[in-house]
Amino acid sequence: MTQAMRIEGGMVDRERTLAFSWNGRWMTGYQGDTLASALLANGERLVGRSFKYHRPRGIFSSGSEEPSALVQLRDGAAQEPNTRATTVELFDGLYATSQNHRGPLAFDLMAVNDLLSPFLAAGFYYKTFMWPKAFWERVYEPLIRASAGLGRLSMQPDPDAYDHGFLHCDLLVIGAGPAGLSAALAASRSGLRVILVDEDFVPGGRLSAETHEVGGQAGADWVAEATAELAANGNVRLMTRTTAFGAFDHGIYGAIERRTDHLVDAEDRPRQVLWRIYTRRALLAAGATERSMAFGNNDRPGIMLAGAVRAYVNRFGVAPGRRVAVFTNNDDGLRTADDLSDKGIEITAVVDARQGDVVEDTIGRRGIRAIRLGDGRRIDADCLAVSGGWSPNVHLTCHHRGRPVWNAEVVGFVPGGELPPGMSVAGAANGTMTLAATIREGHGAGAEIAGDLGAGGSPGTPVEAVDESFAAAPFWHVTGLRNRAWVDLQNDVTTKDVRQSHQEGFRSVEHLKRYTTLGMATDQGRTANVLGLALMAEAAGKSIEETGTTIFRPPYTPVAIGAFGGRARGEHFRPHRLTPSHKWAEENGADFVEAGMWLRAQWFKKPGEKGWRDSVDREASQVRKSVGICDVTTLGKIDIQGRDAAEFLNRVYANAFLKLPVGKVRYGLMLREDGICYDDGTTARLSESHFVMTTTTANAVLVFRNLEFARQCLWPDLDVHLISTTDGWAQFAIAGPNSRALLAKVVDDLDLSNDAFPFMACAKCSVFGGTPARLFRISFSGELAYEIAVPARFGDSMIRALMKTGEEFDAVPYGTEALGVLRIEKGHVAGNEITGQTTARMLGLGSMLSSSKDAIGLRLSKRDAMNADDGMRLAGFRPVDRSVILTAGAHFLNPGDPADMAHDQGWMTSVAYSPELGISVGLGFLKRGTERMGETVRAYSPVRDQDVLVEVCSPHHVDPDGVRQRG
Amino acid sequence: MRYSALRILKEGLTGNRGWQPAWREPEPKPEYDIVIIGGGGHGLATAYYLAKEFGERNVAVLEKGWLGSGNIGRNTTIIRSNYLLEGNQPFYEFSLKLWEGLEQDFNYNAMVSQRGILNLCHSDPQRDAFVRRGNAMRLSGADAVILGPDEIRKMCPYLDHESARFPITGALWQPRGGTVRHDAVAWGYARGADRRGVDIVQNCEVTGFDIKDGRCLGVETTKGPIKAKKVAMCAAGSSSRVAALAGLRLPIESHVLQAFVSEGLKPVLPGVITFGAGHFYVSQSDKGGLVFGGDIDGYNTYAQRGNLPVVEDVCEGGMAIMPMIGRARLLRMWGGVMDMSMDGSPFIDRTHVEGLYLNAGWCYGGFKATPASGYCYAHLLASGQPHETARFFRLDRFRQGAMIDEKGVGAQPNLH
Amino acid sequence: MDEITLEAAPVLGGANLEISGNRIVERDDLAIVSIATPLDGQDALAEALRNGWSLDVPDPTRSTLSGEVRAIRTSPDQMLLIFPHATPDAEATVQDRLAGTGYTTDQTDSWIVLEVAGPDTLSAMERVCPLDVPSFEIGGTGRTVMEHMGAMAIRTGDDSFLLLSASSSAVSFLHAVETSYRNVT
Amino acid sequence: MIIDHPLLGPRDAAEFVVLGDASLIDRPDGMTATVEEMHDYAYLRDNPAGDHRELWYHEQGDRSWLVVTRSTLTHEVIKVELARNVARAQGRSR
Repeated sequence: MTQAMRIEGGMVDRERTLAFSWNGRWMTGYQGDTLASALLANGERLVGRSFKYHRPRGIFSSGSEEPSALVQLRDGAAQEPNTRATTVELFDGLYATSQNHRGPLAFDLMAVNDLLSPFLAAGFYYKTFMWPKAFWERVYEPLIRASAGLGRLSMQPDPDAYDHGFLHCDLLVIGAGPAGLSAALAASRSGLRVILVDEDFVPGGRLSAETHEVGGQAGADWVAEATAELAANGNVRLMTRTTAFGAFDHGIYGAIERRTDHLVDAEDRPRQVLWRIYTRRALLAAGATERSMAFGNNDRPGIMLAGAVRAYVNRFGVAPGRRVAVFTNNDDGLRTADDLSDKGIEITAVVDARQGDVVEDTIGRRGIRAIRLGDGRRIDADCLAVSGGWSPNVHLTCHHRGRPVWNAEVVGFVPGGELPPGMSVAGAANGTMTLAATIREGHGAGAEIAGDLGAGGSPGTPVEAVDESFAAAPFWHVTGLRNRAWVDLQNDVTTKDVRQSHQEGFRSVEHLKRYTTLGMATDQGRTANVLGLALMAEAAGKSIEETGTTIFRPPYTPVAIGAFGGRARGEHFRPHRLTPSHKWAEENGADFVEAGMWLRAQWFKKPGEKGWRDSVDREASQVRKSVGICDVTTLGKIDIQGRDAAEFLNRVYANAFLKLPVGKVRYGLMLREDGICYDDGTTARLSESHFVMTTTTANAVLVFRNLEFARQCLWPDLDVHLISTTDGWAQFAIAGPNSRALLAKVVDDLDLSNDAFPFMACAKCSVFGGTPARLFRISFSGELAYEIAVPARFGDSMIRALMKTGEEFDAVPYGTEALGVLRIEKGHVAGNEITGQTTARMLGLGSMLSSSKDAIGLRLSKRDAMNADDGMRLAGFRPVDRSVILTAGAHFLNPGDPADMAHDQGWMTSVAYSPELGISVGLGFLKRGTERMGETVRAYSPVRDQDVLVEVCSPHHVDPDGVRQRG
Repeated sequence: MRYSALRILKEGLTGNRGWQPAWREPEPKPEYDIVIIGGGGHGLATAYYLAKEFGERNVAVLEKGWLGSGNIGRNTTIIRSNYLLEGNQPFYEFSLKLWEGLEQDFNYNAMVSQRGILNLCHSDPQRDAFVRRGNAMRLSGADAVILGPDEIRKMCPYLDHESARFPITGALWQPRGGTVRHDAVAWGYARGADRRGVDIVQNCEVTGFDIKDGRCLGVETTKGPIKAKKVAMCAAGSSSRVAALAGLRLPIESHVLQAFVSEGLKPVLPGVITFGAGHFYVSQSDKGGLVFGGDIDGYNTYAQRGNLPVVEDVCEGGMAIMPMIGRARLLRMWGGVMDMSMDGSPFIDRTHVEGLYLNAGWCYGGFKATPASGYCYAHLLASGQPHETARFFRLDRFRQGAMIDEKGVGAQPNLH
Repeated sequence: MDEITLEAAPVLGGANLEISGNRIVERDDLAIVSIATPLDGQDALAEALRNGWSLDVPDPTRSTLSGEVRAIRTSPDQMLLIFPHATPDAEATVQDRLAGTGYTTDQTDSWIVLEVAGPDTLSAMERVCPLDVPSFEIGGTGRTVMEHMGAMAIRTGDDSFLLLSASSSAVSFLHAVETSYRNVT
Repeated sequence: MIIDHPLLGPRDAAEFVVLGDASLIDRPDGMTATVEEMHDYAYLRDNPAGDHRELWYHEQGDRSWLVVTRSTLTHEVIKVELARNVARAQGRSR
């Protein structure tokens, strides 16, 4: 096909012919076309189907307000549903298909819905499909869902990259039409830092679509001149293909820039960039959107907004029809007839509602062939240009929930109420509907804002232009129609639906929207809402002012979810934190596990080991038998210094800390103010005024935050200072009976004997001949154990040196799984027990709560319900049948009791296979658990198909007296 | 007028001219037995059950805007009973059972759609917690299944099973969970209550309480004073404001939760999916839009709108777990104001003012609770006794130390 | 095996990348020591800084520079001293000159320092840094969050910055910075 | 949102963590307070629709706790102070 509808003129580049595929057929267009203009150039009028009735749909507009011409762009994983053909820039090789039809587009089987429309009126689905009850999920809903939606996702990961970014400016101008350009010129000449964004791929706004002159030259030439001046100014950033989609708090705007959508191949560059724009002021110059009127069968392909018809003729050099009729209620619509006549297109009728003439119905099946006038005359037309007036694009003014106000002169809603702070509006968006006035207003706004912000330069004068005539009359719909008249073209809401909504009591505008789905389609009703409101007002016998309007919410136009997600995908969803021994661990068979942001080795697989249990059992056994080494760098470390550091610690830990001697470590329990335990760890005193606190890996950030709160807000005059050193030290646990012997070969000149360096001792020292280190004698495994820390830069070297030195003891590296086995055997609590729901008493640590001081949480830990004698208590559990492997998360029931919530006795928090004992062991909370040693209870886990008897025992499965760790 | 397929046929053949208003638009009477403040889902459900189950028909619902204008019309429509604690789970299971018979009960198709809810987990401790929760659900008579990675891959091949930063290690699956057409719930309850004589008064804001000697005798409104034997606050999102009119300070903060819907798409998701390593949950409506959300913005607010960082956070979660949605476009974002309570759980209780009752603190779990909340509140109002399943929702539970803290984050509302 | 000595290793192995005429270099020659101001000890500390390094206490959004020693305010009562120093005893050398007028903590190993420079640096920073760095004067500093990682930016020239972030996530941080350059070049 | 930090100037709220009502500064002395007083401190909030004093923590910044006076209706930030100074002004010390 050879672009049969292409005519002279326009801004397309006829030297650059582009081939594209539409529904499998190859066609051509030019650089500068949109997919819509190229389709029209090729005579394609039927391009889609409506949502509910599957009515034929064509191209209705020339911009982002398009309700009808939605296509699927590209194919394979890059398939992009619901894409407006009117905003897609044509590129060579573009591939697009129509959507929402069963069978070929021209013979959509679902069009049967149109015949059933009397039974599918507003809200019909709320009134049926209820019987029989089971049929909803099985029969009705699958049918409804099968016909739901418009386009299709590819079901494959989006192949493109996205990015985000941050921009700062004095003034953001939204819209590069005559108002926006004038404002940007004035503001930038004055010296402001200006960002000018426009959703189109060429600046100019309506000037690109009209034949107006500006400054004595063609509008487009002035636009080129203005943009050249802006481009030459280093303080201006002009961003086309960029939509400001939302006004957020305090002058922050969201904008989406389409970087590669118009390219055949993005070459791995981000497809779109989501900008967060920080502004001191913003000027909305987003223009206005034309709307239709309601008349019979006003939805056929070939029926178009008049302004769009002019855009196709003037900007793209395409005739939307050969014989065009015009139906208007304003002067702007009449201009269409003039423009088209100038291009030699036949005008078959100009129907002006202000003269009492109307189009009552249209004729045609897959496209309009003729119109029928109110007086019964039939007039041929393959295109009907309709103008029902223009609605200012006030959307962003409403994003802080301010409501626009009705302006009878404009016959539309204009900005009103409270605008987002810092925002002003100029041009058609402000209800200023003629060219010269728009330019003056834009210029004035730019100059005024520059003045407000103290810019000293001269804004210059606004460019000369002539005001065209603008006389709109409020005409909404033709009365006495026999056929349906559409209000919302995409969602198939007709004038009858609006009236029925009112009849059924859905009389608030929000009820109207929700009941009929008016304005809820992908175009957010930009061409439909005002018409719907006018009809609603009429039905209620009220004015439009009294009826009000729904609120516009972000985004102004739909934005790809991928763009909001930015780079945070796949493994880059969140940063990785790596321990200093990570590289060594990779080399030594480690399997890694996510622990918050950290990656930790969970076990080290040896040749011949079949499953993870083999590795973990070996590691845990070897710790108890000889010695093991585990990277524990991930524990939070907070350096605490100051004259009042001890006093401070005493107030943030529930147990006493004031008298901790220098050179000693103490276990500390931290409560929230509500008396619940939320973290634990050890704190070492390195000097009178210097402590090092450790926290759990999970709570490191929270504890630091809470300590800063206590320091700054609760006790601002304590001399205490905090800094995180978590990443600064590579810290290794060295556990097992041979740990002392191993360390003796590592640590320089420190007496490690039990007397000189007993359990809970700490010291600054050096290792391997002079590398500074810190040594702590603490144990999570219950064995004789230490933790040794060196500056992180030595971490990799340290693990290699430790393993080398440990060879003579058959030292093993152990991971988090063995760490867990060892602590469960020993009965130490961890995250599975300290869940933020447990009290010290539940944990068996009630005696640690000091009663002789004030510390966070102590007071409220005394409340009755937290101290009931029949409360949950930590206990150990072993299967009665020793071969059973226990399940964490099982609930306890007394044997013989029914399995229901009223008889719930507690739950199993942690389980492990104990290589030491040769059985599965568990920890858990059981009502009065400490009093029930030796009893048998059911461990009931229906989701794991397990129901076994367990024996209640001490949580200290191994070395209950703590002999080993003190040895 | 009873709704049925036959009625639709008849109306369709006669030009849909015979439909009656779904509810009256009455002016308030000077006195009622019970006045409910708040014409949202919970208030309308309370009125409905008062009339239908407890024979209380001299009831008014006062709504400051249009009925259903609160969170009933701004949520992400999910129903489920997958709670952990004894204080919560039986209540939510009761609610789910009421959902299951609701449409036939009030003769309105609210599209209760039990296509399941899948909570993904990404670590061993998280899976252990899900096992404990699943078992608690089973103990309360609910359905719960633990799935492994292979089963999830089969069920949802489009999730990121390959390169995820936080690999999927399992899931808690509740087949009876699902979604409901939210507005229709308000309309169904309103229509059902109205038919039983309840006055639903729209555009009627409560401006004060008539309290004498510790007893509530009625309310002041923009439509004049109304006397009542019992006054029932039920204004989630504005609970603190309304309660302050009666001199009460509540353990509640108001926060905004944003929600999002994409353009309409052919069906891709069967049920609800929640991401366990970020803030993202999603379902697909019968119209085809992906309905999704994440975390609250975190600051106190009564403005029904949020900010960009949370939008990005939610979509990051979506792209992390479900990278096929990158080219679907976000169509609309909106915000609802939540009563965030100090332990994440609600209140259905008397207050210290005689005759004044409170239903509040639903955090962002209020929608799924709508039927049981209405039923239990009606039970309390009519009988003076708490309903068995709502007996833990006491206003004084923090004094006792009997928190119902599912998340274990304590008295910090923006973390629940 | 008696003669084991530990070797210091740069976190990123001494990363040094060139991207279309821009450079990203890991600076592993710098020591970082934090100094906290004792309650009511501002004057004594300020004097010690002047005497020890000819440095002024920096304003909250500025760094001060004396020779190769740079001071940055990180919080109202804390600053970082950054200076070339090879051995793990930087804190002691600082404390020597402070003589107890400030609480010191060695932070060298807590941070990764990237030096970024080149013509596309400001464009790349737009993609990763929410601060208005184009408006930073030379020496201007800010701490913020970049791609979910806490980070500091110090403007060292028209087209160059020092970027600091936590050492444990250095690989991710380098990736974030590198991606920013690749996305704009 | 933008928080105009008294030391650092305007910063994106995304750098901050919000704790909530600034009344959390007014912690009673745990040795003398009754459980009731401590309960009111920990659990009850004014939750006004209007100006609200609240605690923000500049976690990805200078680690300052701030008292931000902000409207919960419009989000307008009216005042930002260092919480430490506020605490001292309210008589808190050691």
